[in-house]
Amino acid sequence: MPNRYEVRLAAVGGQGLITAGALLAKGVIEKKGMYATQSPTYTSQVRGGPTKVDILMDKEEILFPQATAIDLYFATAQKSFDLYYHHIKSDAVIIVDSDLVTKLPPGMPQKLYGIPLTKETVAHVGNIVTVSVVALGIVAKVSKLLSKEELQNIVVSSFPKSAEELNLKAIDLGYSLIS
Amino acid sequence: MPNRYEVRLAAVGGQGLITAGALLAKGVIEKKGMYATQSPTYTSQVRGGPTKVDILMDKEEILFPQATAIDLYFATAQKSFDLYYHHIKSDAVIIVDSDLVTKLPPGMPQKLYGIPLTKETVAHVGNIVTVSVVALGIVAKVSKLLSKEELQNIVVSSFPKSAEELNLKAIDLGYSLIS
Amino acid sequence: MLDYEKYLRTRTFPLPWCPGCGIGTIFKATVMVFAKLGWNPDDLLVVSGIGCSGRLPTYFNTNTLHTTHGRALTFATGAKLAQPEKKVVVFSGDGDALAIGGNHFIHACRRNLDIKYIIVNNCIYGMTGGQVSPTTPGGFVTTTTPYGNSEPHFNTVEMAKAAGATYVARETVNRPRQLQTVIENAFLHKGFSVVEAISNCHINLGRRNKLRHPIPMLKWIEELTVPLAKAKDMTPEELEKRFVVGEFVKRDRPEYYDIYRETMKKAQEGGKHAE
Amino acid sequence: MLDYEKYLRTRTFPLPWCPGCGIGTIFKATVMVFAKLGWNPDDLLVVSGIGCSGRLPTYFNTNTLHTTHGRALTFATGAKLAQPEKKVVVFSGDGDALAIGGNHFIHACRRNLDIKYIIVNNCIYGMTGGQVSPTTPGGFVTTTTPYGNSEPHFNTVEMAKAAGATYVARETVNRPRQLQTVIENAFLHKGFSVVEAISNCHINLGRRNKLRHPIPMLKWIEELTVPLAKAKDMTPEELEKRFVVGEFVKRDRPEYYDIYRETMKKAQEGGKHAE
Amino acid sequence: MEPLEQRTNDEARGRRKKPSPKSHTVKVNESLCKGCLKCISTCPMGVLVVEESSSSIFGLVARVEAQECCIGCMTCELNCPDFAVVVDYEAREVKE
Amino acid sequence: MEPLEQRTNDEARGRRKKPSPKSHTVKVNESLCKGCLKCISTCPMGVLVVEESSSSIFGLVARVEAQECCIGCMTCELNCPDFAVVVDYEAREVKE
Amino acid sequence: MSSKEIYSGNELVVKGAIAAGCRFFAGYPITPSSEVAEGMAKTLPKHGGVFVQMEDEIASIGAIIGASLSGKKVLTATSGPGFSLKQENLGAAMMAEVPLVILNVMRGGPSTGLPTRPAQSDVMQARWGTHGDHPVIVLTPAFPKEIFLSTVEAFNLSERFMTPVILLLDEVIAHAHEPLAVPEPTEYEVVNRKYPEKLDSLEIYKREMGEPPIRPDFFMGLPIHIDSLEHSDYGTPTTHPEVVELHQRRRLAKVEKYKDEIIKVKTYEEEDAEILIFAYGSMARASLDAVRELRKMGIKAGLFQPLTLWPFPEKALEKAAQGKKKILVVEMNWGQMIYEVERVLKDRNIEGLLRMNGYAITPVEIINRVKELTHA
Amino acid sequence: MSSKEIYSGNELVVKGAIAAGCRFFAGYPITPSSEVAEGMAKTLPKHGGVFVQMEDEIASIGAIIGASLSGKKVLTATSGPGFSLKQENLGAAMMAEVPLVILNVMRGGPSTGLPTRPAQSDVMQARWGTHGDHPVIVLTPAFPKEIFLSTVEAFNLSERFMTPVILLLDEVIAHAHEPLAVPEPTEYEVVNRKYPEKLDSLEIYKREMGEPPIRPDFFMGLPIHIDSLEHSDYGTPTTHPEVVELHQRRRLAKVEKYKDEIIKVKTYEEEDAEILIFAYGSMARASLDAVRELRKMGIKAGLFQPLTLWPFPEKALEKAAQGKKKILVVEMNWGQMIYEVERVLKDRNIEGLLRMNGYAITPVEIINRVKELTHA
Ligand SMILES: Cc1ncc(C[n+]2csc(CCOP(=O)(O)OP(=O)(O)O)c2C)c(N)n1
Ligand SMILES: Cc1ncc(C[n+]2csc(CCOP(=O)(O)OP(=O)(O)O)c2C)c(N)n1
Ligand code: SF4
Ligand code: SF4
Ligand code: SF4
Ligand code: SF4
Ligand code: SF4
Ligand code: SF4
Ligand SMILES: [Mg+2]
Ligand SMILES: [Mg+2]
Repeated sequence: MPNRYEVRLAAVGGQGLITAGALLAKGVIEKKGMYATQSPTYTSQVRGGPTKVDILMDKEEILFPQATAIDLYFATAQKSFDLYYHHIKSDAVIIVDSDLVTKLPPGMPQKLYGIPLTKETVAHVGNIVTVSVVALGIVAKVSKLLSKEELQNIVVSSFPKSAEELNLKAIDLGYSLIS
Repeated sequence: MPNRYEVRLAAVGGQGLITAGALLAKGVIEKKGMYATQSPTYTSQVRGGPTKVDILMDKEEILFPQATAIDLYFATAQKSFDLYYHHIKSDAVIIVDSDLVTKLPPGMPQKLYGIPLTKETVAHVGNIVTVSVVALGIVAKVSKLLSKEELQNIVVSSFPKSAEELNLKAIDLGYSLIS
Repeated sequence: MLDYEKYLRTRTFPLPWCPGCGIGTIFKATVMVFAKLGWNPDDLLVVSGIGCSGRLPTYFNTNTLHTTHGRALTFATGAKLAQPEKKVVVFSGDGDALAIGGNHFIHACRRNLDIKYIIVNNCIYGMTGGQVSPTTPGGFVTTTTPYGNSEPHFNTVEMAKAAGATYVARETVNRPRQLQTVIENAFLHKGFSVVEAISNCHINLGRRNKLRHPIPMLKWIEELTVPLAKAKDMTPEELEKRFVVGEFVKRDRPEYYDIYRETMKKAQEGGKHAE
Repeated sequence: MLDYEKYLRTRTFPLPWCPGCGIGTIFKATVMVFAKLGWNPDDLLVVSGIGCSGRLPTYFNTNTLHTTHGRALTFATGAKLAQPEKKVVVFSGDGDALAIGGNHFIHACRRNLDIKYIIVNNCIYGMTGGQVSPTTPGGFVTTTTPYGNSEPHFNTVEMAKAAGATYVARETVNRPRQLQTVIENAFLHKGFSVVEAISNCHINLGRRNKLRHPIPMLKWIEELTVPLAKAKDMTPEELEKRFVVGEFVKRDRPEYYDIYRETMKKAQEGGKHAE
Repeated sequence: MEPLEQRTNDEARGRRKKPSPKSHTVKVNESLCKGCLKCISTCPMGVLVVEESSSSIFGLVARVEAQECCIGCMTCELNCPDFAVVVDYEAREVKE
Repeated sequence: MEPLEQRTNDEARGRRKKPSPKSHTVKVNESLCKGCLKCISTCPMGVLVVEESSSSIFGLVARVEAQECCIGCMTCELNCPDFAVVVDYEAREVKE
Repeated sequence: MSSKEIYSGNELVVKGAIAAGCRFFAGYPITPSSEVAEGMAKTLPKHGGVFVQMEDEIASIGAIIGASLSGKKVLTATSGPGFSLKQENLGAAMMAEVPLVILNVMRGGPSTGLPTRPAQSDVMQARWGTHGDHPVIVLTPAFPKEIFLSTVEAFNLSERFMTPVILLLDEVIAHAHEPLAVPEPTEYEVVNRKYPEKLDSLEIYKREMGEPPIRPDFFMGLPIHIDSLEHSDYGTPTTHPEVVELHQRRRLAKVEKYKDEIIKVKTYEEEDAEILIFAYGSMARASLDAVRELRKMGIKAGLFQPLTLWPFPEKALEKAAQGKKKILVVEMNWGQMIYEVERVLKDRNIEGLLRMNGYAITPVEIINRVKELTHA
Repeated sequence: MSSKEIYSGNELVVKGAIAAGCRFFAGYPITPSSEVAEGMAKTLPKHGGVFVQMEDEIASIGAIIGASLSGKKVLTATSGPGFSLKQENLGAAMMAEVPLVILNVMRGGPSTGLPTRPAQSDVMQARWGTHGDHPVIVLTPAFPKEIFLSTVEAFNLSERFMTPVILLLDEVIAHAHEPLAVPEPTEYEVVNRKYPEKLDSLEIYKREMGEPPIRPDFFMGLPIHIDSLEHSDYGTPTTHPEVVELHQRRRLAKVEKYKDEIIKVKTYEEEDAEILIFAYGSMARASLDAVRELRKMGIKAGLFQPLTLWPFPEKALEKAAQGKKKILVVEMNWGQMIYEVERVLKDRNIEGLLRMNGYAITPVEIINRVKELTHA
């Protein structure tokens, strides 16, 4: 687990993504005793606009609460990818929904994972609403910020019981989508 | 005619007085080629409040357009007299309506003329509205700023023909009230 | 001590208005209603905006608040919500209530918080020297309608009604007894209550329109006054330029703080709220 | 080129609103009326305040002006008085028109200047994330009424009428044809004309109230819709929570600039003015 | 006095009838009276008139000229905007 | 697809009657369509359905499934808030 | 030269506005500025212009922005309380780059304060009153002729720089009635906003750094978009950081770049002065009176009078202050411009004669203060 | 100590207000402050307090003034456009000496500007936005705990000095969600306004120079008068110059006299610094981050963070700046507090890193600028 780790999740109109960001922050605070901040972009409330959430995690208190050196960039829409592709470290990991983000900057230095996330979610979890939980699974696995158990615990304890099964499925899917 | 002469007319609710002040200023500008400024106090529009108008006259351009060394102070109400009794030169002339301004500061250095102005006006001109024209007559005579003919000319040319007779009577009265 | 004297802040007398100004009559009518109802002066708050009528609170021996132009109702709303058991009376001129303060007026009507609103309608901006107001009659010369007023004017009663006030009446300073009655009824009504009191500003409206003394100006008002019962038989055109007087609205609708009490109850009982 | 395309600023497309938002439907209805009337785009000015509905002007290929929150009508008044031969159309949300902009609304009604005012009433503050508005229905959860809304609400039509508007209609986005008709009638009427267009904000009103998709939310609106003719037989209580649709007011009253023209004539003919 | 004041006084005097059966006291507080004529013109019994007074800042005050005609109707008091006229003061005095 | 979308499609298909006597063209501009279902749910002839589309940013678009049933009533176009569906484009084209 | 007539300062603003081509006034009455509205109500209809009394001050500035965008030269007039209310829309005009002139006749504050009394307490508000970073031009004339000419100049600057210009009077000069031969049209220039030569580009804000937009008004043949949101060259909303930065900076630079042309100051008896008085509006007049008296007494006093208050005449003041033993700032407030004088003149010996009690500071008081400071 | 939870800055204002005893909120939604209204809407009814959404910002501040005078501790929250609209009534509260707290979460301006983007462009407006001479207290916290404590402090100061206190956040810290163990009541003091011992004097404004009034609220047993006009000891209108002067000066002196007790600053790595950064709000956090990095690089940088922006911490800044080679002012605007720093520090070597383009200035940019300045 690194001293400092910055994650950006970007999507379009994504309430779910902001929740995912909050869960990640909560997770590392509660499970790892780290300091974490989470800043959703504040675009106008009109749905369909690009949205992002930055989650900063550090062993020390975080002084400046905005992402400036992102270790993991996760984007599920082209528009959002383009708009928020900045402050990404050159050795960062970039994960995109490969059906939705197709145009990438030429000579992009970062390591890229293209995953047909939406398609996979619909196919294997069935409910598109869980996309962001799948994404959380992927992020947790890639970043090693939380163990699968820790993530399961945080997610399950944050949603109504009725969603538990679906969410666990989604986490499983997330873990399985990346190797 | 002095280089600089400052006059203050004070009354209660006096639209007439402000007009009188304007006429005096107009008079010395037109008849004597002097510079003159005229600043009515700006109290709230509620009638019955004390009002004053300061007329400053100078052979040169007047720099500061407010009275600071008044040569002639004319007051027709106690309330107004009290409120505006400041910036009066110690060798100034003070003229009051002796029925209405009865309490004077102890040891007042200035030369005082007490005239039962309202009473005299009602008695001799008949119309209380002309009080301010009577006052103009008194001021002109005391200050020697305008000759009687000049004053008559200015007053007559500023009001409708129908008021001419009354106004001339009022000027005569003013001139007669002071010796 | 006279029956109504305890509601007067005599230290601040004499009153500041021009001789014969109707505002004094409205002031007295209000004081007399206080006396009749016997309310404790310290349980009362009298609020106003800016204008000749805005000077009213200074002379009441109650809690009094002279606010900014057009905003009296907003201060009053805060005070009443903070101390819902106290009585709050607000005075505004026609400019204060219906020009700059129009929005607060309609929202106060909508909320129906238990505030009493007395609009001193002298059909002019008195304090600032006689500019046209949203209630100045057609044809009148004012300092900002030097060629005669042709601004359409508001009907305060209709507006109050449409916006939701639950008590609405109109009277004139020529009828101090009836004025007292509607003020008393407004005070006893629960909910936002509006009394439009037609008043004379002979100085800044009358003076430029051949009504420069209170007596002819009051006569002019009297001639235009039509009691509600009579008005029923007249056409809208005939009524357009009249002062129809009487009680126009008296209805029940939940009072705002009563509603808020319910909200507090829900919250305190652990009612769910949105995320 | 499509019949209405010349009124679209296609460069700025796609439209910014959430999928299924009624604002787009109102936009389209307006554009179609422009096309039907064949007005020259440059003779048109479209003005708005701030809010989701405030974003409308950007997409019209006419002169367009996005002002400050609640103040659209004031800018429009200046523009129309400056260029009285041009057409001025104003859009406001319910918050923009009836909360912060309420005063300008009633004064625009009073003046009766020939401006067309379309109020996009989605019963919520859409843009800022779903706070209660003066038209939010009772019981609805909003971010500032987390325990359920119990604010009394305005009746826009009644207010416009009382304040003096000379054309007043209400329609819903469920009825785009009828909406076009009233917009067209408003555009052809001379004087201040108000169209209240009931719209769906499933995102910021619906989402918290089990209407999170346009289809159920539109159904909800449809169920509450009552044509004026039918409403005549219903009690005020029955109507309290309904959207009564139709044309409510259509009357003649001198238009403001026509009046002003007279004033100029008087002044230029050397008419006397007050001192 | 201006014609308006004259006329108002004349009309007031013209309204006077026989003295009232019950006696009432009407008092004008000269330091508050602004001579606006409202009480004079509204008193149904013509009890009051206006007169000049150089001690009043407005030059005019109301004067009770026919107290005996007063019927105690309070019209003058209700109409006076300046709390300058009071009817039957003593009778109405209340304890604190 | 969510149950709501499913149901809306089903209902649309259920509304379909025999082909229209006059032929009309309905076109959906996929780059503008947000898949809101409004056209689908209001078309009296059930001409349109919604389908998933990963190229649309909202994941859903309207598709013309039964053009032959279209009666050219314009309801879909009038209801579409995003100018994404147009009826009889060519016929309506106007010269500048 | 026309013959002298007596005018109040407020009346001269009306004269100046009409001379500058103002044909639209929207306002709301307030003491001590109401005579400007009243004068416009009388005058504008004669010139085919529009006078409208709006429901409040917010509506008034809204209306003049709308009218300006529709091709008129526009004015509104107010005092402190109204000026506070106009702040939001004043910012909108700065953002959208709309020429307009707003007169504030300053009275005693804060709040309703002293409605009929003079003050100079809104000079910092004129600079900073609206939120966000914004360009500001503020003029403060003192003598009758200056009032007329500064009014014309206010319109000229607003048209040239496509931005609101604030004209500040104080109640003393607004209400003093003084004789003036109103300048003939040959004595001043009238500037009109520039239009593009061809109506072919919608990029109405595309200009170099520090240049105001050159764009058509509404209804000129090119349907444009104007916005209170931050916008691109097209005037349509943007949040793109480079574009935002460009226009933010361009708007501020408009005034900064041309400040030498904007700034007007007058100096009196300044060259050999040992004590330099900094004063504006009626206090410049009181101070000049004092300077003349002091000179008679042999005290070397001089006056620095900014006719432009913002942008602040830094260079001119620095130059004038060189070698002076003392600087005395005279203001009818409790200390406002003195901060700026301190900032610019740094360690210099700066004193204030600062007061707002409803009465103007008089020449005698200034003389006494100067004597005190010079130990004369 | 309570356990850590995640709160946004806006949420901490709600927490702080409730902790300070605030029981009345009136507001009008506006990005990026709306969560404060929403939080109060949820919380206040539970505490028997009143939440009311008013028709606009003017009404909101009117309502809280009315409620404060009726005995409540009150809050309103807004952003630039709303803050501009509140200026007139803000002055009324200063004039009548009414305690209240007003939060402005700063966003990009001017005008509607960049509603969702951070800025620090209202800091001068907070000082000078309303007309007339007026006392001002403005707090600018930066870290979560500071936000909570400054909110409590804002109420305390407003109650102690009977005057509005302005709390400025910027969008960055208002929306950053961070863990905090909310301080226990033992960790902060709660100050309540003083009441007279006996309700026997109507001279509610009769106090010594620099002292706030000690008066009853409405309905406490002594019917008092409160006025937006300038007033005498009784609170009733006056234009008497001595009385006017007395109260004008007394109100300004309230803050001036006690400024050492009001002003709070923090300094970091300042003692041996060669370059001192002046920054507040989120920029203090970016700067501290930069300072820590710079120190690692061997560059002696330090930070001066004013928690109180107004009254300006002159003395503390002078002291901290002593011996520093350079001062760098970092602000998310195009130059505001830097003027005040220049005024206070006079000829010192002052530089600015000033920008408002919708994106916060980052630690890296600060580091680069410092390196440039120190030629490192
Ligand atoms: C914000 C603001 N705008 C304008 C004014 C100036 N002003 C004071 S009173 C008034 C209107 C007076 O008319 P009205 O409300 O009818 O009261 P009246 O004097 O007639 O009783 C105005 C415009 C002010 N004090 N504050
Ligand atoms: C002076 C001011 N106050 C508040 C805001 C914040 N604000 C923006 S839009 C809005 C209300 C939106 O509601 P509505 O007018 O109904 O429009 P909608 O978004 O619902 O179409 C508010 C309060 C603002 N921009 N300016
Ligand atoms: S100006 Fe008019 S309203 Fe004001 S006090 Fe005088 S008469 Fe009354
Ligand atoms: S938030 Fe509501 S009003 Fe705004 S675009 Fe979305 S659905 Fe429409
Ligand atoms: S009480 Fe009646 S009768 Fe007696 S003086 Fe007064 S008005 Fe006249
Ligand atoms: S009504 Fe009152 S003020 Fe007027 S004349 Fe009679 S007593 Fe005097
Ligand atoms: S035109 Fe009518 S029938 Fe044809 S697709 Fe559209 S709605 Fe359906
Ligand atoms: S109405 Fe328009 S946006 Fe909605 S699904 Fe149909 S075509 Fe697409
Ligand atoms: Mg009035
Ligand atoms: Mg809305």
